[in-house]
Amino acid sequence: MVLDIIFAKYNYIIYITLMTIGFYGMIGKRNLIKKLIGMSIFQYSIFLFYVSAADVSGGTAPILLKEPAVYVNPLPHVLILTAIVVAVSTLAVGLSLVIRIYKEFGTLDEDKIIELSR
Amino acid sequence: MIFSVDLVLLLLILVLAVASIMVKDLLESTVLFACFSFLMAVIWVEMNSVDVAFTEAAVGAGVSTILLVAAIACTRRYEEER
Amino acid sequence: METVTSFGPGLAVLVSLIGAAMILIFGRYPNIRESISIIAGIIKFGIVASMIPAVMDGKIIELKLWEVLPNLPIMFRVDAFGLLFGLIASFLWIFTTFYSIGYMRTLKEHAQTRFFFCFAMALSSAIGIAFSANLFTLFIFYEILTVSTYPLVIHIETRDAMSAGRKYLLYLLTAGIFLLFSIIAVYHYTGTTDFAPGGILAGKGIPVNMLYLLFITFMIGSAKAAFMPLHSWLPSAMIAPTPVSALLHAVAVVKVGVFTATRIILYIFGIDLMKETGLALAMAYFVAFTIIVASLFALTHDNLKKRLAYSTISQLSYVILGVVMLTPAGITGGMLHILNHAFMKITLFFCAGAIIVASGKEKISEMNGIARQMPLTMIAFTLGAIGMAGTPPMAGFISKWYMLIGSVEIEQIPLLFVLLVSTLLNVAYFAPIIINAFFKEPDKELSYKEAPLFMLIPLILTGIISLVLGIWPDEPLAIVRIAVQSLTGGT
Amino acid sequence: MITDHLSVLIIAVGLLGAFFTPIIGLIRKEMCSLWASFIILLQFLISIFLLYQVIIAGNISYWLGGWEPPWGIEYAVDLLNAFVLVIVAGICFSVSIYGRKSLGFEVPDKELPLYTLYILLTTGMLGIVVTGDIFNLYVFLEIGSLAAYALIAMGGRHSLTASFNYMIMGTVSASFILLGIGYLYVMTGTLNMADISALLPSLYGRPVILVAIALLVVGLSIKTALFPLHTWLPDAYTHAPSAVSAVLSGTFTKVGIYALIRVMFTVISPSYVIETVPVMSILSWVAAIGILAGSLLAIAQYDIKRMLAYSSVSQIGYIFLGIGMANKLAMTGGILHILSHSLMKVGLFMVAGAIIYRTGIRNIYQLKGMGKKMPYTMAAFVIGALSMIGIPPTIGFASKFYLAWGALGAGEWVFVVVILLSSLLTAVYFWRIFENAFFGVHEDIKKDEAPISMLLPILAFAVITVLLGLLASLPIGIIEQWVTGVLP
Repeated sequence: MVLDIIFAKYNYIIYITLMTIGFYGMIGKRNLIKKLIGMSIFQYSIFLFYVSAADVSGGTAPILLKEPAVYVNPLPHVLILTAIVVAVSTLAVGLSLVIRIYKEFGTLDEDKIIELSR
Repeated sequence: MIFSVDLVLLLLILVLAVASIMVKDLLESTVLFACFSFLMAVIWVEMNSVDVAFTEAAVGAGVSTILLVAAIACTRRYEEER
Repeated sequence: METVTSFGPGLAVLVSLIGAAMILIFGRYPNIRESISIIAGIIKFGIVASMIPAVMDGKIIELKLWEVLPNLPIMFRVDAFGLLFGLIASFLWIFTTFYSIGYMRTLKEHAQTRFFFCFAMALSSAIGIAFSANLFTLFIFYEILTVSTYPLVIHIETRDAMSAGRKYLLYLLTAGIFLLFSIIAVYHYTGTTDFAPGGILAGKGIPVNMLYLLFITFMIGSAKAAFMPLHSWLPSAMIAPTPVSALLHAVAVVKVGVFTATRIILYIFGIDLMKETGLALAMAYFVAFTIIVASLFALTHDNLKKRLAYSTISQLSYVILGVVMLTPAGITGGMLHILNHAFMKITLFFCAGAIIVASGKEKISEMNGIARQMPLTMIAFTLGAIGMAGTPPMAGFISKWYMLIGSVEIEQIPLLFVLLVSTLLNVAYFAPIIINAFFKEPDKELSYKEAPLFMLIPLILTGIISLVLGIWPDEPLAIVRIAVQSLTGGT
Repeated sequence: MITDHLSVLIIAVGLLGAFFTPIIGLIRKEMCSLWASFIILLQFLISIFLLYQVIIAGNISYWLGGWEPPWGIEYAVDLLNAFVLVIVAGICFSVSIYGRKSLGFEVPDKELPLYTLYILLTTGMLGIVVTGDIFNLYVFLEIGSLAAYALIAMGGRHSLTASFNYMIMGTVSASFILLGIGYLYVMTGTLNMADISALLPSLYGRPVILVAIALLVVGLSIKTALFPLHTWLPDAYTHAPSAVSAVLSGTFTKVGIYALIRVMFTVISPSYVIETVPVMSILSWVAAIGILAGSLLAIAQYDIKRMLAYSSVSQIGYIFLGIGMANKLAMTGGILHILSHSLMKVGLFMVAGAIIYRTGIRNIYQLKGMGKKMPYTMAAFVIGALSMIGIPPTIGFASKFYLAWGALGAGEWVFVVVILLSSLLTAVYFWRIFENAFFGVHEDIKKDEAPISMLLPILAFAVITVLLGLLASLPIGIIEQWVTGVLP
């Protein structure tokens, strides 16, 4: 019974798990680059959710075919394209911050930075 | 009960995500993250969103990795021990 | 009653605001700055006085400005009661201006521009409060008054002054909050905040408990009147320069508190509601307590200004006591006491200031034989003091007389006793000062003379006026009668 | 007619302006700030015109590229949008004038990226407000946020970590919002706000809606720094360049609140979030705690900008409290407080910036004699602070009046007490500055006012604070009309 639910909705369970992993990376890790990787994983989990939601079982990719077919919903894909670009730009901004922090403090360890900025 | 391909892929993704966060070597972690992105792209192909998969492979796996590697090159490679 | 629209009340407020602005602009030139103060004061009094004939004819002057919040306009209405207070404040401003020029120049005080600026602002708001047609307008000026008097209180900027200032603010801002709450509640329940002679809360179906709560918050809100548990800001504020103590803490600010309380009791709650709920009697005994206890406190203080401050606390409660008797005689006595106390107390404070300026003495025990050097000052002081005690033919007698009648009318003999006992206490705390000054030998040769003329003349004048008000009380009494008539419908 | 395209023009102008900024900067560096001011002035004028149009002719709806919603993106402007647009554009414009000197001093030689980002920030915020498409809202939110991260990071050593933390928190919040939007989309199959709100009522029994609401509320609460989620704000505002703190405090959090109001009251229907699920009352209790906590934390600070930042946390609580009580009066008060807090806080941050520009002092106990040194600036500070405390006749009084009235009308006695009590706490932390700046210094100090381009916006804000305080019925009229249309 429980297994049935798990197997029917495994996409969703995995996206939640992925989210928690990302969240752990963001909050639990002291290294700033690790935090950013965690952040990206966190964002990917949401993209995964969107694409899973768009998927129709037995559907085909939203490319126009000669014969009628069940297409998956293309709109979330478009949204995710935008979101991926946003995610990458966030990552870029974050990394440039990280580089400047390193130049300023000489370390990427959060605790040490807090100590140094006292 | 049929184990579909994407379940396997998804589990693999979970493993990669955990690994890329846990590894001490940042470069290693970056590579694992690139794998993660790439597998994500594969999953999206499997889920019929080809366009997203393209973007993901290019931007996510490609550009992000380059950015990360560049950042690591500018800073330091290993996480500091306490 | 007939209402006429006129720019009078608006102008009266505006004059001192413009005056304040000009004081700031001409801050570098003391002579111009102080002439502006005097001219603004005279113009202001002229404008207020010009409204006397209309009000004496039984008219009400109104000026509705724009609506600040929907349905809550800034609106002025000059009725007899407001006019009485407006007259007192604006008339005494002229005297105080002269007096403070003398005081500030003699002591070479710093930041005189700030002083005169804040003074003008405070006066504007006092007049604004006097002429407010609704609680909302009153509240705006009430808060401006709090803020603008703060720099005056801490004028000397010592550590003590700063902490006194903090206390002052704490009390008055808290009071403002309570007042705001009450105003919002009144507005919420009745849809208006206009003052009306019969009160606006009656017959609106407000639960009785809510009425009690409202009354309490309103009275806390008028903490400027220094009721007993909320009084301690007033003695602390005596650290201010004497002109400030004189005008603001003997007349304008505390009178604003009393004025507000009276407005609330008579024009928001209304006589009938106050009677029905029994709030009037409770309040009467509450202030009776203040009268006695504050007098006792006054006895314990050796610092002259502190003693006068406690005397003020006690005397302010007289006003409220008169008003909550809710009989024509009581209300007449209360309202008249606003006027009488103002003149007598300002005389006393002027004298205290003159003594400080001339001799530097603040303690009563050090004032032995001071009358030999400063006879005029001490004569004025004596006039004020015996007036306070309610001795005929001084002004204080008349208001006390009405209150005594009132207490008999409502058949509350304990209140009668309170009034009599407090008279004795008044004598008890003023007599030593006068005895010290006139009859005791000074410890050593005294070298000082009377204070400068700028200070001496105002205090002599106010002393004489408080005598005159006692002998010919007809004019102010006529104004008060109009106010009382509109409230009770009879004489 | 070009006037038909105004609602999209306001965005297009900004995006084009941002694109051309580096080009202009390459020709002449000094032109950048003028260019930015010019672009934002255009946006300001458009927003005023939009407000005017909405008032006289009713709501405006613009279909991007002519695509009819729910397929295309719709830009929908009603009274609330237009009102917030004017606030945001107006503040960004005045701060851009102020920033010419202030930013030139605090962030030297970075005009190109600085003003590009500044225009992008403005445009992002205006986009959030003007759009009628919920995903578009997310995109603009991210544009604005990215610009904000970068701008904050320009404040020097400490601002880098502040910005990094903000970025982490901001990304979490944006992801939550994205996820919430995703759920709404999955349920209704559309992204157009009007469409979603038409389709949602049939789905109200489903738990998914609850998840969506929770995600959106948490996400937007982080963006707006509602009390327990405010942790990014103090550092960011303290270390960012003063002009940036001013603009962020005045507009960015407000835009987040706007988005929350929009989502909760027009996308999801008010009756659902008020009655069926007590989202709003939970928010209002959190806000009430936030008001007190923010004030108490502000009292504990001695850095002037940090104090103002914590004060923001408390004031944002007021806005949330008003919205959370969700009756007409409190809501009017809450939305009015968006305006009044923007005016006051931007003014105060600009004053703080001016003090830092002239003297470099940030510690409030070192401000001795500042009242003589910079009299006009400090006079503006007094007015702003009094408005914050809620002394009439300032705009801060008007909004507090409505908030307290709304609380009283709803019978929420605790909130009445909180609203009124916290103005006393506000008085405590501002009065320390008054005491230090104005009193206790007797010798003559040479007057050393802020430069005119900084002083003018500061004084303008002070004057507007009082003027609107006296004429508060104008904004209240607009807000009340909107609120009456939304709340049952």
